[in-house]
Amino acid sequence: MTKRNEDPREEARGHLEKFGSEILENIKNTDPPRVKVPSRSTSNIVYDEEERYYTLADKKSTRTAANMRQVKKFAQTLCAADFCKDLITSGKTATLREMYYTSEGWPTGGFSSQDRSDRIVEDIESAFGVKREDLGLLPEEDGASIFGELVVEESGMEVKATEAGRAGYTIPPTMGDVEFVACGAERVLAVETMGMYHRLVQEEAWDDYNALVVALKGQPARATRRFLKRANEELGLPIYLFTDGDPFGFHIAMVVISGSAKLAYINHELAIPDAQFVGVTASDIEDYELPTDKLRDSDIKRLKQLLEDPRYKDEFWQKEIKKMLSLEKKAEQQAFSKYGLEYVVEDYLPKKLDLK
Amino acid sequence: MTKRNEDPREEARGHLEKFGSEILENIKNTDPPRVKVPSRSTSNIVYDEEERYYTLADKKSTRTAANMRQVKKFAQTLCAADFCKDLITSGKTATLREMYYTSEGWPTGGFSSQDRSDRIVEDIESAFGVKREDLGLLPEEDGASIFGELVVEESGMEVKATEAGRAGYTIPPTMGDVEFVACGAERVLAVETMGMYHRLVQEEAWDDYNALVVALKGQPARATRRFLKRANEELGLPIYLFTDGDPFGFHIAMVVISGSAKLAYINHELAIPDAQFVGVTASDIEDYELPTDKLRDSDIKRLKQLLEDPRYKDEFWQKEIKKMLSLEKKAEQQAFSKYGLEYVVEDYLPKKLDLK
Amino acid sequence: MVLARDIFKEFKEHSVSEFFRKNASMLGYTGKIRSLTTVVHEGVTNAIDAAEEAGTLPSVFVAIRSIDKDSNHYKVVIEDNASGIPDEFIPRVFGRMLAGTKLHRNVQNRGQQGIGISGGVMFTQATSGKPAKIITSTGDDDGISYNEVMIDVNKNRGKIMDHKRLEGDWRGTRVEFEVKEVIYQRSRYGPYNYLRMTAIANPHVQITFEEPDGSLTVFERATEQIPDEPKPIPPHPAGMRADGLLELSKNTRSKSVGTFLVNDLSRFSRNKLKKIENMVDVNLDKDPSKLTWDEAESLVSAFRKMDFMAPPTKGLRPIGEENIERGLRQILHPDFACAVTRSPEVYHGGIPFIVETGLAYGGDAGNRRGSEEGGLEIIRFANRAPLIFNQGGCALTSAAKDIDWRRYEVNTERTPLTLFINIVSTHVPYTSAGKQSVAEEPEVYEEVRQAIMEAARKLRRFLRKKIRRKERRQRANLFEKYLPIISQKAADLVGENPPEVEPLIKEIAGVESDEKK
Amino acid sequence: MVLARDIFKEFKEHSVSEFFRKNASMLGYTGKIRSLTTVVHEGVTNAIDAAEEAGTLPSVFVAIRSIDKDSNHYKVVIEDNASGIPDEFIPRVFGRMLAGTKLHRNVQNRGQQGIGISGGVMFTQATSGKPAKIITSTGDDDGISYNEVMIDVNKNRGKIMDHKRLEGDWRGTRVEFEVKEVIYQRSRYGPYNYLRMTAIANPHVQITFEEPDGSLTVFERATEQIPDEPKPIPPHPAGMRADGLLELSKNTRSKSVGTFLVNDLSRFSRNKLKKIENMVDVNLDKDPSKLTWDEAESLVSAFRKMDFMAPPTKGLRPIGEENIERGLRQILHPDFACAVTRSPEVYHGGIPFIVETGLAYGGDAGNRRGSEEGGLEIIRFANRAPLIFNQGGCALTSAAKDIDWRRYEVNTERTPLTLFINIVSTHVPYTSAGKQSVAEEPEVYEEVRQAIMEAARKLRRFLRKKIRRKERRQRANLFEKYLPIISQKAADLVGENPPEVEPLIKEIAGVESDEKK
Repeated sequence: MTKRNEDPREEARGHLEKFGSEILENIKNTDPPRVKVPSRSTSNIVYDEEERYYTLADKKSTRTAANMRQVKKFAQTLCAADFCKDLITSGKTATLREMYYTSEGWPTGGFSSQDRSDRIVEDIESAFGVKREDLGLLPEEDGASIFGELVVEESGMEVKATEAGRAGYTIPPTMGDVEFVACGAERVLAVETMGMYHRLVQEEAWDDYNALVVALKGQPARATRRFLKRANEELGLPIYLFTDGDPFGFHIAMVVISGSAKLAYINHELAIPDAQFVGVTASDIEDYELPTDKLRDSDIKRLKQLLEDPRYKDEFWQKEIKKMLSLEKKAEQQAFSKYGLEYVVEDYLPKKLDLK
Repeated sequence: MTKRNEDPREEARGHLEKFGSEILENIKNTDPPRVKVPSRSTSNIVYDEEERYYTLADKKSTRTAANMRQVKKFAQTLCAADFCKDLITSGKTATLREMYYTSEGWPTGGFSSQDRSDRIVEDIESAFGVKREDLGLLPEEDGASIFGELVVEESGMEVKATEAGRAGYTIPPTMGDVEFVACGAERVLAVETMGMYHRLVQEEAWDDYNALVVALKGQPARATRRFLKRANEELGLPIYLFTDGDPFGFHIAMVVISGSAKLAYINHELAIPDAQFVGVTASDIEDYELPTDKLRDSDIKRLKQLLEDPRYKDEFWQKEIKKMLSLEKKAEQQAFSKYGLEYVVEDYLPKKLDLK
Repeated sequence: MVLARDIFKEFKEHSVSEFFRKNASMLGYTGKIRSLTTVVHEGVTNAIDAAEEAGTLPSVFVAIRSIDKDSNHYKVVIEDNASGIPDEFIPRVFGRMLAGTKLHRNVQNRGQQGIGISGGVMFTQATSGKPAKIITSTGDDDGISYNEVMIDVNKNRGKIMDHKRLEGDWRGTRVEFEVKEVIYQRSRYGPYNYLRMTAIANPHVQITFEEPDGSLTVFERATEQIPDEPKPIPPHPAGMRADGLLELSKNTRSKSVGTFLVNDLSRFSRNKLKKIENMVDVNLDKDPSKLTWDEAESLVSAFRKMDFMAPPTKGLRPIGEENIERGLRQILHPDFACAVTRSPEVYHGGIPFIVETGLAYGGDAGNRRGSEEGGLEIIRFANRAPLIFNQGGCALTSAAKDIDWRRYEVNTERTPLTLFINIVSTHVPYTSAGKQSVAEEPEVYEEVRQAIMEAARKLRRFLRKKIRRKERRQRANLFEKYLPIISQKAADLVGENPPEVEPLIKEIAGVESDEKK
Repeated sequence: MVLARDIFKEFKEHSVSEFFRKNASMLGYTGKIRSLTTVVHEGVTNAIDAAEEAGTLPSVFVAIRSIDKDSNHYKVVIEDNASGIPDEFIPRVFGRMLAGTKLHRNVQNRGQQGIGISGGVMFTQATSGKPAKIITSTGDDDGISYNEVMIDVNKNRGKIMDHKRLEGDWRGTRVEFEVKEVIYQRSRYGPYNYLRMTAIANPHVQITFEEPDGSLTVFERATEQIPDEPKPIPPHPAGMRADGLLELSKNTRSKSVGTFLVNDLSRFSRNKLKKIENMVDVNLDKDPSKLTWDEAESLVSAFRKMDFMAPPTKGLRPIGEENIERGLRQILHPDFACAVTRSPEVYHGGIPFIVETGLAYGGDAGNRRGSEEGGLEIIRFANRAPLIFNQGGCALTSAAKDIDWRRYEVNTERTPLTLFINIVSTHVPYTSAGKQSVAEEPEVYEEVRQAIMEAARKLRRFLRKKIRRKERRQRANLFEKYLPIISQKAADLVGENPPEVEPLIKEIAGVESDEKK
């Protein structure tokens, strides 16, 4: 069990204080306060072939309080920084939505929409290289459910993932505060749907496979992605991703693997380039004669985009995407129920995971 | 702690077997097999003023295997009944989606869409007065998260809701199999959003209020509604509902209180007529000068519908809905953050819950 | 300050030809594709009308020959088998506008305004500088008359540039227009589609068409029956206006206003005369030519308070339900065709009209353009002549679009359906002299709607019957398939062996219980 | 079988009046509101043209008086202060179609086809049975001439029903039309809006308008300057067609083809003559009247290979940028007005035209109908005469709609903006004789687009300047408000007291760093 380095929240507070003192310095010197923020525009997002995920290139923009169009936003950025510092100091957290409402009481006045306050948070994250979770800002939604031989500690309380009820242990938004205590599993099997999760729990696949079963619940929350990343890095577990056989399923898996363009500034904390896709493929559709749905126009358009996407450049993806386009069909992971409820657990997955 | 009566799954199996033997009788007598199903059409859904929830009236339609347009569906109904019987016998569960895919292997062939297989399940539920959960059919989604002094037993395992992690204990889809073991709380406070749930957990309101805090996560799942119903009946706890101040929030609360028209055939297992609404009202918007959004056209339309709805006939709702229409504004439960993150916990809710 | 006498030195009068030469687009000469179709239209319209007037079954030959492809230079030939034209009328028929055998009579004809064919001559000389060639013979012993005709625009007169007599025994007329600034295309707007539509609406006409690439298409006639000759119809009292009545009264042969009303108006019986006597303060015995405006106005307002029979049909020449169906079947080979010919109605000014509709389903029917699979095609006609352009502003189109087609089991995007609409009238209310679009007179719009719905109801019966036939076949199969499953699964539920199900199948497949919810 | 001689017994010729009587909608007499506006339009157009021809500043009086409201019966009076009309011309001016002082000349006038005012007379007699009253005086000693005129439709001739001489000393013409089957409304399509638009486009005209309820509106003139009299313009070689050239060559006084080209065409210099000599195989010394079609064609195709100067403006009479602005300001009281008069261009057939546009922003400008707050109003003119109907099919409208207005800071749904468009030409390419909509000639469409964009750019400069002024005011406030907050919060972050921020405010509010991302 690798131990994590110093408290990320204290580190974040250091960044905020340094930001404050630089600005005080500016003001005292009658220099316009300024801050450099890496550009998050499309042109500055690049796919890093070596790291195998999206990352930001070097373009930075300078925000300055001397610019009429920026001065209000600059003041709001400082208010937000101070709000976060208070959260860290008091050991509390808030949702982005709560911060948006809290801003109504700021001397700058509130934001016209939550989009804008969210963007200020992204500015702070990317300017200082800190995650919003470490600033005390949390998403509303919980992370995934986990079932399997894992013990964690959070807020001084030990939780066993096999003893939190049939629905499993739920990853809290405050994933940064969770410590791994013990782990008896050898791998992580993350599945797209709750239906498949319950099937695997019910059939005791977590035990058979010696795996932590994780329900991604569609596109996974940031807390879930942090969990998978840390399970991979700190526990050294290989990650397997079992999704539907459709462009959305591919995308869910690929965001876990290579990160999204939108979060390029934080992908080094999220992407797991070695995670493995074991979802439904076009070949599976053929080989297992699965029940399918017809591809919609939007699916076809999406698949054609994926063909051009650098993350899908390898032979496997190119072949499977082209085959799906020529089949004009997609299939869900639950489609294996055609052969009985247990089939997916007893036959399909063991083959994919090389357990058979 | 009231003990529940006999195993509902065994009861359900009895209904299915009786159904089978009646049909065999018909066939042996060269009578067309038939079954009576209460009509779920709008005209047969009535608001029961005495029970204070929606229920089905007496209209029933007879499905017969002698009707060309019904014979296939009739055969599918029997396949589904047999599928459920097998689930009960083997102690397993399946999602509706899994049943839909499994039907591909039935002698009748599969359904053209999941809607249709779902409707067959509703037929069986309402014909025999059994819940789908007791037939072994589960929704995909988990129920709400719970935090507070509650101990339950499921699958022979005891779970404490304060020791399942910060995200709390998650109600499993198989709520029917959960037994209440111990409860130290005096009330249930169910809130609409995860954000508010985490706020209440963080501020330790569950302790201050002596309450089980439940996150409804929007329109609550059936498992959540069963949990609330059973907490009310078996544990004798009063239920308080804290939602956003908008037509959707009102609707969330009212579905818990009086049931929905769509599930009229099963509302006696779900509706909690004594549950109490403590959500954001139009008066709150005025009294607390809350940050608001403008009502959309769809909100206005919806509010006008509510005015005519029998569930909203009492003075409180009529006054608040009319006031909201005249303000032309709505507000979220997190809007209290305008006065600081703790305000809702320390000031607003204690007043509403008569704790102050 | 300029004085009147100086200004009016410039006062001049002008010819109608000059007017239309400057405003050729008003006659449909606008755009390279449309101009060519307009030339063909004017020629073919004249040809068919002429043959019918002459009492012969029309056979029309149309050729479009490329003279110089690069410069969009074509020769258009249209030949009929009608009565021919006496020499002395040639300059007037082809070289003079607002002249013809039709304009003054209250008779339904394809052509109507005496402008069309002279317009073709004018377009010819304006684009190629060439005269039109008119070869005609009345079939008597004089042989064949060859003429080259141009229009003297300033005088609105035809000029014979060349005249010869040729040997030969033939009756008919052949016109040759050498035109430039046009393009031949086989599109919806081109001559091919124009002739195809003409063939549908005129099943008694045979059209032979030679395209510039030399290919020959023959649209065969579907009936040997020449439509009855149209008769002039007196105007109908409903909707008549004072000035129209006065105009008539000036030209009547009747001696008294009373007899004038009875003789010169449709559906004006002696009985009505008695009624109107008590309604108006007009001396019905007076000389009709002495009728005053006020008297005419009071007569007309009395008409509006009375009920009249619908106008007589004898002057109108509908295609008839049977012939519309024949035309649709001959050209589109559909699975189903039906037609409706409505009773005559009157629109503003006492002008009678009849609406006819037809529907063809399956086969070559429907909107076949591009990659689309089917969908509703609307083909419009006025007095059997195709309306191809200005579809958007036309009352026939808007009436068709306003129908809720789903009520008739039709999906306008997919169902392979051609809707035929023909309006028949002594005076079709065109929106412009281009004659491509019918004005939205309320009475016309409503009749078209009714006629379409009547045809659509017939189609619906067919489509529903088709569905029912299919159902009966499936019925027996259904019970044979599903009752054994019911038996098996019920047995599984109980844990028994399934009982014999054959007797039940026999029972049920014989007497289906049609119990409803 | 029917023989030719029997058929052609019926052959008849018809008058143009008869044609338009049957097709009154082609002249704009369609619908009760539009018919009334058409009558006013024809009268006012004639009145202004007449005053200008006579060299006087036009003052026009228009009255619409209700005679019997229930039966939609009105009297329309239009009076001008022009030269008056000599008696002998009265039947021809008011009673004959295709007659006038204008049609034969290549001159820009509001009226153009010599049909309009006679159409008014025809509509009068067709709806009320009354003659039109024409009161006119040429200002000489003979006093005033009072006439009642009707049209003999069959002959296309005016008939004087009554004639008197009245005492008086006055010059001008007053026409009175008693019409029925019309409705007076103050809508976009009614006479009020028509006259308002006329006043905008003719700032030198004073219009006094009496409505049926007796209320009087005076649209005052905004300039005392009479537009220069238009001159006939010879056709321009670019886009000329062979038939047009031949037509000209028949009527020239020049003795050789060479001098004919130089004298009778615009912008055809001696220099060009030398050039064309080497390009064509035509004897330029020959008598122009002997020019053949083939020679004309080769000359025309040579023209197309040469460059010519834009056509001369002397025949065209644009309103001019200054006067358009005056008109817009006088009637709409906007915050901003601008105008563009483009250089002349030529469209198909060598016909010169000029496009003018104007924009008025704020004040009474913009689409004010109904409950809408603003938005783009398009007002169209041809030779200064308002185009009110058929907005949809008009090239001016479509050019305006195809502009990406957002590029010019305009929200077409909200910005209070009136777009004025005037096309000036010796021959406006109308889509129909109703003269309400301009055909989509590519050259015209493109010019209109350019002219609108040019005006829109001026508007954009104004709007941006307006925005900038507002910004400067806000700028200082901004820094004064937010810099102290920045200072305070930075201090909070560090846990110090905030430093003095005034020096920084002074520094920044003086020299704004305009650093961009």
